[in-house]
Amino acid sequence: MLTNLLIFLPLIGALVVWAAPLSRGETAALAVLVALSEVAIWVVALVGFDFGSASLQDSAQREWFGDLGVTYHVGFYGFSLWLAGLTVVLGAAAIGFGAWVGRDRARAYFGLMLFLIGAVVGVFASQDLLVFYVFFEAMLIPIYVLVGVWGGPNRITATVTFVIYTMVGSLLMLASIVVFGLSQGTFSLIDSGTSGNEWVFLGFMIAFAVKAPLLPFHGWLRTAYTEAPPEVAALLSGVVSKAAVFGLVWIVLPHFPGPVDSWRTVVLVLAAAGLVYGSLLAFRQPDIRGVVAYSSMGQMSLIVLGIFAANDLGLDGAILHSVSHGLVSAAMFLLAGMLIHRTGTDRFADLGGLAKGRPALATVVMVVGMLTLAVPGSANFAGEFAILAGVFTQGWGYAAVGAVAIVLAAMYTLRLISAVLHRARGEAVREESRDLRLLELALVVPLVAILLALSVWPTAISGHSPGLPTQGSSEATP
Amino acid sequence: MIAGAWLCLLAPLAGALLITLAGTHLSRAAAGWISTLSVFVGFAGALVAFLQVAGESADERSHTSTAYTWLAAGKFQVAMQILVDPVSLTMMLIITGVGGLIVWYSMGYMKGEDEERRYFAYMALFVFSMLMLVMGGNLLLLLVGWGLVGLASYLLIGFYHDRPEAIAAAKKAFLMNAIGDAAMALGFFLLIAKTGSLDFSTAFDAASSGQLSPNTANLVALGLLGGAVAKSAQLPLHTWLPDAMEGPTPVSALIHAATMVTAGVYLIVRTHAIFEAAPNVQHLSAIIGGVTIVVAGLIALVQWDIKRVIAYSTMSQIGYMFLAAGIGAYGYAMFHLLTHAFFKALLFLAAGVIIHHLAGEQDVRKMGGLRKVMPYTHAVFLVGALALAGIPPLSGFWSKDGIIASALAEGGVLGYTLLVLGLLGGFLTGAYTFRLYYLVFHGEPSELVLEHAGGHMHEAERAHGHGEHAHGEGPLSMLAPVGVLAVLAAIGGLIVIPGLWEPFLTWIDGVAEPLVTASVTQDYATSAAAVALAGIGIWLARWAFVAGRELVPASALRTVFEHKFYFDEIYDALFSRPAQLVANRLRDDVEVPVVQRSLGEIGTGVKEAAGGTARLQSGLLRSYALVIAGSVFVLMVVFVAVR
Amino acid sequence: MIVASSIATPHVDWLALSPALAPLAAAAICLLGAVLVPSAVRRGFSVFVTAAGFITSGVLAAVLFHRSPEVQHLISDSMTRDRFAALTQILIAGFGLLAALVSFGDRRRDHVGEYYALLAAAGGGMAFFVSASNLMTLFLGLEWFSIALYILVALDTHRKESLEAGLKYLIVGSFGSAILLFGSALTYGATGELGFSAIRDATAADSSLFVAGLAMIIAGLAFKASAAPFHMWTPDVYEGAPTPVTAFMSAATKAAALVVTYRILVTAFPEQAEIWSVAIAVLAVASLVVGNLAALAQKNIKRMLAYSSVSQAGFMLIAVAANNQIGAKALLFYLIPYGAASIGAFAVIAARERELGREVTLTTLEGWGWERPFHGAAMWVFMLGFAGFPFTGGMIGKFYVFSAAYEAGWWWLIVIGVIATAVSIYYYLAVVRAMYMRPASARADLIVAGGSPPSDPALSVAIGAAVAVTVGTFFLVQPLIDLAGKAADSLPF
Amino acid sequence: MLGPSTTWYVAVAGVLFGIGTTGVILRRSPLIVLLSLEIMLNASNLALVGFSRHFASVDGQIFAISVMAVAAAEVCVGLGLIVAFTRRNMALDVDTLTELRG
Amino acid sequence: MGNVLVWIIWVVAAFACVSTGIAVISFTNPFYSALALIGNLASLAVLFLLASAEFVAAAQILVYAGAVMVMFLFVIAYLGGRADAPWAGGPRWLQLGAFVVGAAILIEVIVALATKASGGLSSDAEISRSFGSPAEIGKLFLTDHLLAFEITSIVLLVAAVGGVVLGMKTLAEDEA
Repeated sequence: MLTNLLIFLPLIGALVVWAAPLSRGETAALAVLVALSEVAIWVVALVGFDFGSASLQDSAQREWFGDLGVTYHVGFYGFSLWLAGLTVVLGAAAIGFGAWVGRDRARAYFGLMLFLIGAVVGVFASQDLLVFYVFFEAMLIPIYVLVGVWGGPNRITATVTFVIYTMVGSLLMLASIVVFGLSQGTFSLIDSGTSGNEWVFLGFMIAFAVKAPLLPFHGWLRTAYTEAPPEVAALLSGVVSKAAVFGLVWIVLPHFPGPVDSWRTVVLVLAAAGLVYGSLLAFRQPDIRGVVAYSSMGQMSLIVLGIFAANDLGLDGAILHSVSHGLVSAAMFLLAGMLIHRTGTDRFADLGGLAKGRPALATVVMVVGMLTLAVPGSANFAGEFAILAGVFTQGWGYAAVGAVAIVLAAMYTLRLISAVLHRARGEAVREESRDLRLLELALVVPLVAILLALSVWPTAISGHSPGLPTQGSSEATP
Repeated sequence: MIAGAWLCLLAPLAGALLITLAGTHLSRAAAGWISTLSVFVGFAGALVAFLQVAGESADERSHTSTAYTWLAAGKFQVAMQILVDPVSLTMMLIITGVGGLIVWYSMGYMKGEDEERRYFAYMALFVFSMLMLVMGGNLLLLLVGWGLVGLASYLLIGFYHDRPEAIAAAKKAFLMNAIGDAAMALGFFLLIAKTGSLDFSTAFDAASSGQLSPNTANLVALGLLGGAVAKSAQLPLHTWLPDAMEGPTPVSALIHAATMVTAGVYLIVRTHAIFEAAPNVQHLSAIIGGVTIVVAGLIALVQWDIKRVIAYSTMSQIGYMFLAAGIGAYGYAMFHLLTHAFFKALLFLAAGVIIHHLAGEQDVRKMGGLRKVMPYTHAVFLVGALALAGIPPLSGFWSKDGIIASALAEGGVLGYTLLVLGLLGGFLTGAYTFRLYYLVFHGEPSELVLEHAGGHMHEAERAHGHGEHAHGEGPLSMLAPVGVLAVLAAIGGLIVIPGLWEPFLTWIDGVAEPLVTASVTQDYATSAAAVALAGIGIWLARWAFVAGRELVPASALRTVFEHKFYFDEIYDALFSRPAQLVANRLRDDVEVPVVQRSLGEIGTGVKEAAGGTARLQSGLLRSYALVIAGSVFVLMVVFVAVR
Repeated sequence: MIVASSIATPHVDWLALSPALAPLAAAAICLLGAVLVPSAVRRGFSVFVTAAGFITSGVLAAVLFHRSPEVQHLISDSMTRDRFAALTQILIAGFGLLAALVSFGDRRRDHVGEYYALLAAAGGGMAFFVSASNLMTLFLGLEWFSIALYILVALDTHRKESLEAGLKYLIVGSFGSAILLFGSALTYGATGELGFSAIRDATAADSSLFVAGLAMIIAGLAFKASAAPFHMWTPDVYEGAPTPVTAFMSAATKAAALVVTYRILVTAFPEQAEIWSVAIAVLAVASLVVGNLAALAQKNIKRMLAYSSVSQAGFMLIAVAANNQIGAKALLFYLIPYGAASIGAFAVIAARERELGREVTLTTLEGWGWERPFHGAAMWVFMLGFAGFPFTGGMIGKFYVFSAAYEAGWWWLIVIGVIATAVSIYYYLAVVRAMYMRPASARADLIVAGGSPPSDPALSVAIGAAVAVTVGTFFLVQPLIDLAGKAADSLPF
Repeated sequence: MLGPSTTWYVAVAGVLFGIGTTGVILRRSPLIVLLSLEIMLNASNLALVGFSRHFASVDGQIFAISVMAVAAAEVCVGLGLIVAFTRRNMALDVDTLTELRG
Repeated sequence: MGNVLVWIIWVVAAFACVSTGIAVISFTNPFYSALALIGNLASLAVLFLLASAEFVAAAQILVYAGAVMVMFLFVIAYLGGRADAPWAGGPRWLQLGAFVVGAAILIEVIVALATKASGGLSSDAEISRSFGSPAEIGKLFLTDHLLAFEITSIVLLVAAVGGVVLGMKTLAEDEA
C-alpha cells in the first residue's frame, strides 16, 4: 500500500497539477506539497521498515497479464528503499527549486517533475521485469520535455541525444527482457531463476551502462547535464542514473551469475577507465555543470566498480555511495542553478570571488565541494572506501586506479571551488549579487544536512541494505 | 576518564558548529571566545583523562571506548571509537594546550580581519580533526582525522581567498595530502583484504605475529609511510609546506608547526608494529627524515621570508622525529614532537607579533634592529631560537640530543649515516636560526621598523584594520600566549629527567617499546658534539651578520638552495603538466571528436540514408509500379526456387 | 436439367454478415439522404447515420464474437464465422466510428451524403473482407473497400493533391489487385480449389505454380497493408487524401489487410509456412528499414505518419511471421492502440489543418502544443504510443510482438525491431519537439484563419476516445489479451 | 478440352499479364494505363477459365465473371477521375503527378 | 480433324490476343489503343469459348467489349484523344524496366507452368455438357457463390456512385 502510494501519489499529482486550472503560484505550492507528502510517506515507510528481514516489504501485487507471466509487483528491499528515499528527497528539492525560480508554463513543468519522481520511485520499487521496464522508460518522457522546453540554448540537441542514447540501451534491454522472461516463464524478479545467456546479459548491461553512464556510452552526458535546467540535471545525475544501479544490483547480479563472472573483468576495466577518464575531463571543464557532469560519470563508474566487486563490502559501499553521490551531485547542480540565477552564468572564467561577503554561499559551496571530493569522514568517503576495499579483492589495480581518482577528484573539485568562491571577483559577479537567501538555503541545506548526518552514521545505509543478492563468493549479508 | 576524552574530542566540534550555524548573529569577538573556550574545554577534558590514566599502572593505560558502528559494509565493520593511551593523551594535551594558546593568540592577531568568524570556526574544526586523528580508535578513523586535518589546513591556508597565491598554496597542500591519503588508503585496502579489519589490535597482532607476509607488511607500511611523508612535509612530498605560509601566522604555528605536520610521526609511532614487521620501510622513513633534516636546513639558509625560514626549520625538525621513529626511538620521537610544539609555536607566534607589528611585512631584509623596539618579543624569540638550536637546558636540547644518541646507538651504516645527518642538521639549525635572529633583531632599525615604532599608526595599518595596541608590541591576547609558550619552551624538556615525574620516555614506552636505547656515554658524546656544532653554527651566523655577508655566498649551490632543489619544477614537469596535457588531449582528441561527434556522424549518416530513401519515392507513379512488379517477380522467383 | 425450382437457396447466417451489412445499410441511408435530406442538416444526418451504422456493426460483431466459440464455414465456405474475424470487425467498426467523428468537422459542401456513404461502405467492405474464406470473396471484398477508398481519396476534387493521390491510388491499387488476382488464379490452377481450407487440403502442395500464386497473393495483401516494398503508394496517398480518410485508411485498411494475411496464410498455406514466414519476416524488415528511414526525412506530418505506418506494418508483420498463437494475439492486440493512435494523430492534424487552412508540417506546428494543450497532449500520447513508450498500449503491443518472435525463434527480428524503434523515436519525438520546444512562429501565414479556431466537439471526442484507448490498452491488457487469445484460437495453429 | 492443353491457355495468360504490366509501367497516359490494367485482369480471367476447364469446376468461370464486373467498376471510377482531371485542367500524364513525393 | 480446326482457331485467337495486347500498349493515340483492346477482348472471348466457357465468352462480348469499352470510347472522345508516344518522356531506366519486369514476370509464370505441367496440368478432367452453361453458372451464383454475386453488385454500386461524384463539377472546384 505504502509503495503504491509512493509511486502513484506523484503520478496522480502530476495529472492534477497539469489539469487543474491553477495560477502559477498555486500550482507550485501544490507540487511542493505533493513532493513533501511524498517525503513524509517515505519516512513512514522507513520507520515501519524491518531492516532485519531480507524479504520484500511493503509489497503490492496485481495481475497485469497472466498469459506471459507479467504481474504488477512492487515493494522494497533495504537498498531500494534508500534509493527511493534519495529520489523523493531530491525530487522535493528540485521541485522546490523550480518553484523558487518560478518556471514558466508552471502546470506542465510541475506535472512533469512529479511524473518523473513517480517514475523513478517506480523503478526502484519494481519487482517485475516489465514493470521495471515501464518505469525505466517512463522516466524518459518527462526528461525529454523538461530538458527540451526549459533547458539552455542547445537544449534540443541535448535532449534528443539523451533520449536516443538511452532508448537504444533500454530497447536492447526490452529485447533481453522478452527473451529472459519468456525463457524463465515468468517476468518476476523474485521468482525467476538465473540465465547464462551472454547476449541477454549484454542487453541489460548496455542499458545500464548508458544510463549510468559507463565509459564508451556517455556521449549524451555533457550536453544533457549542462543544457538541462539545473534542477533537472540534479535529478538526472542524482537519481535517474541510479536506476542503473538498481538494475545492476537487482537484475544483472542475481540473474546472470555466469555472464557476470565472465564479463567481470571487462566491466571493471571499463569502470576503472571511466573513473579516471571522467575525473580527468572534469578537471578540464570550463563550467560548474561540466565539472559535475564528468564527475558524476566518474562516480558512477566507481559505483559500478563496487557492484562488480563480487563481495558485499563493495556492494554495500556502492549503495551507500549511490545515495551520497546522488545527494551531493544534486546539491551541486542546485547550487550551480542558484549561481546562474544571480550571475547568469556558471562559467569559471566569469565567476570568482563569490566568497567575499557571502558567508552562507561560501559555506554551502565549500561543504558540498568537500563532500564531492569525498573528504575522509564524509559519507561519500565511507562509500568510496568500502567500494575500493571491496574491489581490491578483484585486483589491486582497480583500487590503485581508484586511489588515483581520489587525487583527481580533489583536483577538479578544488579547481571548481576556488574558481567560484575565491580570487578576484569575476566579470559576471556583481557587487549586489546576493548571498543565498532563506528559500535557497531551505533547498540545499536539507541535502547537506542529510549528507552530514550520513557522514556521522554511514552504517544507516551501508549496514541496512539486506536483501542484496548473494554472490558467487560465500559472503552473504546475514 | 573516557568522558573527559569524549569531551575533549567533541568540545571543539561543538564550537565549530556553533560558530558556523550562528553565522552573523554572533559577534566577531564572541566567535573568538567560543573557539578559544571550546579548545580549552577540550584541554581540560584531556587533562582530566591524563591525570586518571597517569594514575594507573603502566600496563593498563590503554582504553578504548566505542560509541557505535560507524561503517558496516558486508562483513567489514568499523566502529566510532576512541583510543585513550599515553601516546594519544600526549597528543591531545599538545593539541588542545598549544592549540588553545594559539587560538587565544589569534583573537588578537586576527582582530579586524574581514571574516574572523570563519577563521575561528576553521580553527575549532582543525582542533577537532586533529583530535580525531590522534584519538581515533582504529585505522579508518585515523584516516578520517587524517583527511579532515588536511581539509582544515586547506581552508586555513586559503583563508585569504582573494589572494591567488594563498589559494594556489591551499590547493597544493590539499593535493599533496590527498596523494598521501590515497597511499594510506591503498595500504588499508590491502590490510582489509588480508585481515578483514582495520582495528588497531587486529592489524598489529597480525603484523607482530607474522601473519602478514613480509611483502604485505612492506606494502602496508609503504602506504602508511606515504601518508606520513605527505602530511609531515618530508621529502619528496614536502613542497606544499613552505607555500602554506600564505595562511595567517597562527595557522602556521598551530597546523604547520605544532600539530598537524607532526601527525606523520604520530602515525609511525602508533603503527610501529606494522613498521617493525617491515624493517626496510621503517629504515626508509629514518633515511627520509635524515635527508630532510639537511635539505630543509640548507634551503632555510637562503630564505628571506621570516615564516618560510621557520617553515623549513619545521621540516627539518620533523626530519629528526622521522629519524627517531625510523630507528625505533619512539619515545624520543614523541618527545621531540612535544618540545618542538612548544618552541616552534613560540617562534611562529613571536614572528606573528613582529609581522602584526609591521603591518604584515614578512621580508627580513626590511626588518632589523627590532631588539630595541620590541624587547619582549626579542626575549621570547631568543628563547625559542636557542631551544630550536638545541642549546641546553632549553627543551630542544633534551629531545634532539636523545635522537642523535639513538642514531649512534643504532650503529651500522644506517646509524652512522643518520648520526652524521643529525649532527649536520644541528649545525645548520644553529646557523639558519641565528641568521634569522640577527637579521630581525640586530643592527640598525630599518625604515619600516622606525615607521611602526612607538605604537605609531600607519595609514596602511589602519586600513588593514589593526586596532589599538594595548601594549607597545601587541595586544595582551597575543603576548600572553607567547609568554606561556616561552616558559614551556624553556623548561618543557625537563620532563625527561628521571625523578621529576615519571620520565616521559617510560610513559611512551608503555605503548611503543623502543628498539634502541642509547647508553649514557653515547648520550654525553652526542650531546657535546651537537651542542658544539650548534654553537659553531650560531657563531657563523653572527660572524656573517657582523661582516654583512651571506652565509651561503652567491654560487651555483646557492641557486640550487634558492630554488629549493628544484622540487617544484620537477613536479611540474613530471606530474602537473603531463596530467593537464593528458586531460586536455582526452577532451580535445577523444571526448569531443570521438565520443560526442561520433553520435553526430551516425546521425548524419542515418539522415543521409533517410534522404536517399525518401528520394527513391520520386512521385513517379510508373516507378512505383515498377518497384512493385519487380518485387513480385523476386518474391516469385525465390518462392519457386526454394519450394 | 436444372430448373429454377430445384435451386435450394443456401442458408444465410445473417448474424455473421451483419457487421458488414450494418455499415452498408448506413451507406444506403446516407445515399438516400444525399438526395432527400435538406443540405443544411445533411452533414449531421449523415454523420449520425454513419456513426450509428458503425456502432451497430460493432455491437453485432461483439454479439457475433460471443456466439461464435466454434469456427463455422458458411455458404460453401465462402466466408468464415469465427472470433478472429469478429474481433477485427469490432476494431474496424471502432475505427470507422472515430473516422466518422473526425470527418464531422470537415466542412465539405459537396457530396456530403456520398462521402459518408462511401466511408460506411468501405467499413462494411473491410468487415466482410476479414471474414472472407475463399479466393473469390477475398478478391471481391478487397475490391469492395478499395474502390470505395479510391473514390474517397479523390473526393476533394478541388484539391489537386487529392486528385493526384486518387489516381495514383487507383492505378497502383488496381495493379496490386491484378497481381493478387493472378496469384489467386495460379493458386486455383494448382489446386482446383478456391476455399482456403480446401486449398490446404489439396495435394498439389509444393508445385511451383502454387508457390508462385502464394507469392503473388502475399504481394497483393502486403500492398494493402503497405508493407515495403509494396508501400510506395502509401505516402503519396496519405498525404493527398482528405485527412479523415487518411485516418481511416491508416487504421482500418491495415487492420483488415494484416488480419486477412494472417488468416489466409495459416489457413490455406500452412504447409508452406517455412517459405512464407521467412518472406513475411523479410517484408517486415524491409518495412521497418524503409519506413523508418524515409520518415526521418519528412517535414510534412501526414507524410511522416504515412511512412511511420509502413514501419508499424513492419512490426505487425513480425507477428505474422511468427506464425503462432502468440503472434495472432500480438497482431490483434497491436492493432488496437496502433489504430487508435493513428486515427487520433490524424485527427489532431485535421484540427490544425482546419484552423490553419494549409498543410501541417513540422514548421507549422511550432509552439502549437502550448496554444492547444488538449491537442498537444493528445498528440504527445499518440507519438509515445507509436514509439512504444510505457503507459501506452504501443509498448505492450511491441512486447507481445517480440514475445511472438521469440517463441518462433526469430530473435534477430527482435533485434531489428528494437533498432527500428530506436530510430523511430527520433521522428516521433520530432513532432513533440516542434509542438513544445520551439517557440511559436510569428509568421503571419500561420495565424489561425478567422481568429479563434472553430470548436469541434466531435473531433475532440474522437481524439479523447483515441487517447483513452491508447492509454487504456496499457492498463487493461489482461481482458484485451484474453479476447485476442480467444480470437487467435480460431486460427488453426 | 478442345485445342491445346491448359498449359497453353495459362501461357497466353502469362504473356498477357506481362504485356499489361509493361503497359502500366511504360505508358504515361492514364487512359492507356487503365487499358493495360484491363489486359492484366483479362489475363487472370483467361487463366481462371483455363483452369476451370482443367478441373471441370465452374468456380473459375464464376470468378472470371465477377472479375469482369470488378474491372468495369474500376474503369468507371478511373474514367470519373480522368474526367475530373480534365475538368481541373490537369495534364493527362502520370509523370506530371509529382506534387506528392519525397 | 475437327481438332486441327480448333487448333488453328486457337492459335489465331491467341495470336490475335497477344498482338492486340501489344497494340494496346504501343499506340500513340488512346483511341486506337481502346479499339485494339476491343479486339483483344474479342479474341479472348474466342479462347473462352474454346475452353467451354460459353457464358463467360458471351459476357465478355456483351459486358466488356460492349459496355465498358463504349464507356471508354465515350470518354476518349470527350477528352479528344491526346497523343502520348510510348517512348516519349520519363526516365529511360523506367522504360527499360517496364520491359524487363514485364518479360521477367511472364517468363516466371511460364517457368512455373512448365515445372507444374510435368505434374498435373496435362490431362483435363471430364466435363458434362452443362459445364459452363448459363444455367449452371446462374445456379451457382444463387447458391455456392451467392456472396460473390451480391458483393459484385455492391462493388458496382459503389463504383457507380464514385463515377458520378468524381465526374460532377463541384462548388469547391469553382472557387479553387
